[in-house]
Amino acid sequence: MLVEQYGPLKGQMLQIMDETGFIVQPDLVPDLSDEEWLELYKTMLRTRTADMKALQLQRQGRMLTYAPNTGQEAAQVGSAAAMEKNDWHVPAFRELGAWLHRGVPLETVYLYWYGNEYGSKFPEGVKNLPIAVPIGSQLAHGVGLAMASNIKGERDVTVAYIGDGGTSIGDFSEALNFAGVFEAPIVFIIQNNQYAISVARHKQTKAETLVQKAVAAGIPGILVDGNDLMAMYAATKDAIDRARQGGGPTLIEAYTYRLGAHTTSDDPTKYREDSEVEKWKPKDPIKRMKAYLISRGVWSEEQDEAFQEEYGEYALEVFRKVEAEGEPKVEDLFKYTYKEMPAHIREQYEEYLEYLEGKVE
Amino acid sequence: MLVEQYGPLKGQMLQIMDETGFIVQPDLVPDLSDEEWLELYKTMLRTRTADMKALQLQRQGRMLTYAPNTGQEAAQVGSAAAMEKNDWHVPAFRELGAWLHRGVPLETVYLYWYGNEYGSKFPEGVKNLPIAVPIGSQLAHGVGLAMASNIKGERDVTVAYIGDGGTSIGDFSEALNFAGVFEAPIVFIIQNNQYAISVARHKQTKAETLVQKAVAAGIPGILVDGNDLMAMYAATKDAIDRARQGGGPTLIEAYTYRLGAHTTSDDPTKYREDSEVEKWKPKDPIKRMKAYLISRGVWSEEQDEAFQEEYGEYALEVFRKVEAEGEPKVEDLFKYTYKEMPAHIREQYEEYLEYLEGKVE
Amino acid sequence: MALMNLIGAINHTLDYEMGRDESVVVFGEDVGLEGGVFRATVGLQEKYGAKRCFDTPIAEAAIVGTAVGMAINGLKPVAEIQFSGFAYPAFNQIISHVARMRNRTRGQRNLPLVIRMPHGGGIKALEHHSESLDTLLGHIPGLKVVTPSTPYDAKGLLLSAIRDEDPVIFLEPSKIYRAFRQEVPEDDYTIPLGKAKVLKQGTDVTVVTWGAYVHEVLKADKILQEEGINAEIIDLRTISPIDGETIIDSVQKTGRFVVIHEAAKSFGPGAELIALVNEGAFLYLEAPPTRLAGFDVTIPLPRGEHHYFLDADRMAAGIRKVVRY
Amino acid sequence: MALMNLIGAINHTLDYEMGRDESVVVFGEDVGLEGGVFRATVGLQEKYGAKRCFDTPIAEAAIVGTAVGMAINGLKPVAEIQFSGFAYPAFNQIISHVARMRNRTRGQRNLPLVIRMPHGGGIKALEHHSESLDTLLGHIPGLKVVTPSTPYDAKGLLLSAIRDEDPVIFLEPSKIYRAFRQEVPEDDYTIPLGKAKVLKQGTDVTVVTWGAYVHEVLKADKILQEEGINAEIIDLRTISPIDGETIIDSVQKTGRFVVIHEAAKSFGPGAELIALVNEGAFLYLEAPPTRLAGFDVTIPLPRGEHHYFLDADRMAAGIRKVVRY
Ligand SMILES: Cc1ncc(C[n+]2csc(CCOP(=O)(O)OP(=O)(O)O)c2C)c(N)n1
Ligand SMILES: Cc1ncc(C[n+]2csc(CCOP(=O)(O)OP(=O)(O)O)c2C)c(N)n1
Ligand SMILES: [Mg+2]
Ligand SMILES: [Mg+2]
Repeated sequence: MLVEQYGPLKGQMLQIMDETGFIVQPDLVPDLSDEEWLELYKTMLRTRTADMKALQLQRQGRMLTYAPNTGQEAAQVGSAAAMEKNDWHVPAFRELGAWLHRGVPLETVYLYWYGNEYGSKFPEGVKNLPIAVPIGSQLAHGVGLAMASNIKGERDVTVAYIGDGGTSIGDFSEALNFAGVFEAPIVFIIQNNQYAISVARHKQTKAETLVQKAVAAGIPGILVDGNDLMAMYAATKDAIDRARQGGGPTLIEAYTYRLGAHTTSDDPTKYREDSEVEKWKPKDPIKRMKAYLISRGVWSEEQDEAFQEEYGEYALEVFRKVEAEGEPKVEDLFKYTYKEMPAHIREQYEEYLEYLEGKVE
Repeated sequence: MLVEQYGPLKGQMLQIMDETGFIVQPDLVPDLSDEEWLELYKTMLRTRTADMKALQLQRQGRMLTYAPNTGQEAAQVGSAAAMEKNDWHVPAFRELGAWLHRGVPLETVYLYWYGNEYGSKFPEGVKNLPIAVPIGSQLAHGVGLAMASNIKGERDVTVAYIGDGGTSIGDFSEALNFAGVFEAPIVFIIQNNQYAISVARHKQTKAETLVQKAVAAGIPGILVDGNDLMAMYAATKDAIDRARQGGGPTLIEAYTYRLGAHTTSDDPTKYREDSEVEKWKPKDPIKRMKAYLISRGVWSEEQDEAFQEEYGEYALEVFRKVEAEGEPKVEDLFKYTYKEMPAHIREQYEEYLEYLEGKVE
Repeated sequence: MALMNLIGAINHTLDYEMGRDESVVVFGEDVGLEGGVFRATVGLQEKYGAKRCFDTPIAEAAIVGTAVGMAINGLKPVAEIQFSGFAYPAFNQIISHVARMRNRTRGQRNLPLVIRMPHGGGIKALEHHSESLDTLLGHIPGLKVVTPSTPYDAKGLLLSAIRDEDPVIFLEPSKIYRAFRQEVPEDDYTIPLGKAKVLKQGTDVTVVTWGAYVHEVLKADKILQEEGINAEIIDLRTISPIDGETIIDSVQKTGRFVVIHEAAKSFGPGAELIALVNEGAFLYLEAPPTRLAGFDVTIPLPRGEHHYFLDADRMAAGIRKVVRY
Repeated sequence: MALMNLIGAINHTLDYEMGRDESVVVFGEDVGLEGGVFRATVGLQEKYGAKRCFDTPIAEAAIVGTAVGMAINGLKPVAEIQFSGFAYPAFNQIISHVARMRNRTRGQRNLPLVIRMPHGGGIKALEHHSESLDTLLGHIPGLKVVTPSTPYDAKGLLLSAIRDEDPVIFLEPSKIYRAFRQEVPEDDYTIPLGKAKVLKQGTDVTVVTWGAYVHEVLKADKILQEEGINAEIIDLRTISPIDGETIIDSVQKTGRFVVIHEAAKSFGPGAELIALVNEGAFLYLEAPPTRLAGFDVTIPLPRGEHHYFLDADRMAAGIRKVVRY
């Protein structure tokens, strides 16, 4: 068990591949083929590309506020890849890589950031919860999903995400504590990207690591290089396996960095030095995985560029579709508050339709 | 510093005096005279006596719901005794010993449990907050008091209490985390009396100790025999001193036992074995302190009985006064919602007075 | 049929539905081993095991938050909040998620869950134990808010609530948990959510109330009847969505309207009913629609609470004024 | 005098009062180094130091809870909640403590604190960024709830709020943070809390609104004026306690009443105003007092929000109906 060596208080961070793409812990490399790693890498690259496209579209005024993922692709894809299809995925709001891996269509993701509720409705069989905007509030949902799996005697595991800033809110501690008490089959992933909007990690808590917060709930935890796809996969897999075997919850701190802005509404130069960002750039999870795959002879710079270009075009096409179809119908506003539309909402709906008709005339 | 030896993860519990009143760690005995210890013991005895009286009165239907303190007197008096008069005291709701030590009149306490708001107004200069019924909500107030002391450059320290059950609610973690981040001069005391109403300590959290929850906030903590007056005094004093010198917050787990019911509304035989209670009876904090003081020649069984009898009579007298004067005036209902009574409340007040007058006629 | 008081009816109903539907799970603080501080869940853990009826740590947000997750994952959670005054820590979950998950996911994630809580005051309890959340919850689109006033209604409404596909907040008037017994059928029956009940037909004034006050209003009615005043009395039963039709029909008939509730007057539930009456029966009104409600102050501690809560006399006086207007 | 927009006026006012009164402290998420996500606190940390203007961890309950403690210990905290939709985690602190500490302690512990938050919608923001808390907060005895509609008012009301001995919730209509500039005096002036402002005298109908809608209503008024309808327009300014007198006086004059607000209609703030109008001007009413309000649904995401929020046309249509009744 990895937690024995990289547990909350061991002062060790799990890394399998270093910044250059070199395998530093060969015995810990998960048992995936080169093709499988390549597939995961491609999802990371799709994530990065879709991100860039979204930012571009946002600058053109076509997309609304958008929260970019640049730098966090390994934390997202690595953890999601360790899940089975039937496991439950509970995002915070910055998990594009995980969504794409889990089969959430890019169109749905774009629709969300375009400002349409259909962006939170997923294809049949995609066991993902929607984005939870109120920080920390999603973790209890994850614990509830996991408790239900236990109660029903099912073997599904839940993986739930939160940011470094999110570890300060009470919901975080309550969820971990419930998970511990009820031995819920859940893995909590902290994407510690070092910032909560403008607030640096060290101002969120005096705790030296975020993973040590597991101690409060009496559950295991592990600190992981969040920019290392292999380490993220290995740690999450380890935790998921344990959970599936009845071993209860685990907290994972994915130590990573938000290379971009918090969202398109903010300007990080107001609160952090460029030099800090520069220091993190060489740790880019995509860079190192690419180097590894090239060294394995299954990928090349040319393929990489072509892939990005192709996916970028695809993303643009997807967005055009969203633009064309993303305006909600009037009835969408009223239809989903309750299973059956109650009289007072029906009245408001009809009155409004009448008003709209009157306007047209 | 005691935390070095009894810190959150040391697996050690600070005890200075054992169950028989024998000093097991002579070098740690705080520097108080026999007379001073006796005075603190008397406050413990007052607490116990006032408690018994309240229970008796409650059974007679004269007092309303009451939350007894039996068994927790050392945790309360020992911690409060380490405070300076000018320090801030923030209770949960079961801190009678601390209130009496701090100069809250018994009459005020009885008035509270009698069901009158004046039971939360303290004499000038008693820097205590009122009882906070919503579990955990008081800790942030304590942190705010302490932050204000820092901001104003004052040297007051805050001591704030919570129960074992209270450590599960988000407010607990948020408060500890804030205290850590802002290096607030505050000492958090968990009165771990092993139960939250019917829920046993081990069902609140999977954490082995409650003090280990300090790790989540990156603050020091110490596990203390809560039935040992000397240990409670020593640990709290140590923490207060550190806080006063700018060393920030400390979490103390006072390991104790609720010998009585949760409140007069509940029946503990429904959820715990008598045998468990019997096991704890010999650890009674009053018993051991009495043995110690008798061994020091400053107290006797006879004095003890006489003291209890006398204070019991006093308590009864106090309660009679509460009964005689404890009904609120009609204007009390309306006067305190805002500094100035707004028009709509004045109207409601006057209308009600009119109604009352009409009824009398 | 069996004689039951309100808390007994709730216990029986939970038992009944847990027996019928194994996806129903019951949890909250002290609900397992102890069977609840009011004994609403007594015996359920013994009968159905600790997997389906269990104690939780003290953390209302997590209680409601995990209920959301369980509901999404195929269960029908019935969570207890120990007192309505302790629902506030769960307000973020209730407002931001319980009420919105269905709309947010365009109907994909339904939340068939119930949150039960003792509600209202008059029980000489500590601070925060006498709260009325009618407005705070009634204002939130996506919630159904229900409150029974009798053991019979408690069973019928609670069964409807548990079987409803929308989230339901079930407010139990703690004051009348043990006030009286009533024959309650032991078999299956439901009372539809969203329908008020006309308890007594009348011609002079429409009086709407709910929860524990129903019984006080019925007493007030006796006083008024002796004076020849014939009130129509309606138990709202569902606070949200309100059954506007029943109320408006009644006011169109009586021309006068009084709403009586425990919650503070300003921005209280009575305001909504008055607005509805204005919208639906304006031309019928012969006197100003009137609220008899809590003062706009924090509910007093026990020794002052009799000033705050209305008794039959004060209710009668208020209704009389409207009739004599 | 200087030209300021609303957010600028708030920044100026905080600066002004921090300069004048060293017990004023300002804190919240991102308010320190960054100066707030809307830049309300920009420059304050630089000027007054990190002891008096600081960033907090993400924990709204603790933000409000520590404000309570600071207020008791001699400071005047001005806490920022980043968006009103994130106030829910702090509801327990707001309702159980902020609103009650004074009453609980029979006046011993006053809480001279302010909780500021961007409020309302129409800014094409994410979910939970467009909430209206008028009713939820207005219903709580012990709170004062204030909302400015212009830069000038923002300064006058915020200074009153900070200097008030009672806790004040200060709701800032984010939609108009930068909508327009206005001359704002740089010296000291206050606008009393609890007083509504008649923006325009009129004879045909009384229209009450507040916050961002004020400007939309003024536009609607232009449309109506062209049709010969002369509305009296009132900016409520303080949501609680309501200035009933000003409103009732107006309705006694005009005989007609419309309240317009962003919040959902049912149990919304408009209901309270209609109830007040019934209580104080029943015999003057020539048409049913009417609400133009949010639908009883969760506020839609950006692409649907124009259906939810009323524009001047829809407001004019609603007012017209009441005048023509
Ligand atoms: C309860 C709550 N408070 C405040 C916010 C506003 N907010 C949105 S994102 C954010 C920072 C989150 O930081 P972190 O958890 O580190 O996640 P990251 O953005 O870095 O992914 C804040 C404060 C919110 N969404 N919810
Ligand atoms: C937020 C909240 N939830 C529930 C309650 C009801 N309640 C009162 S005391 C109590 C148990 C508290 O246990 P603990 O913290 O161990 O303190 P103790 O009673 O043992 O002193 C509970 C659940 C409450 N007061 N506040
Ligand atoms: Mg972050
Ligand atoms: Mg306890």
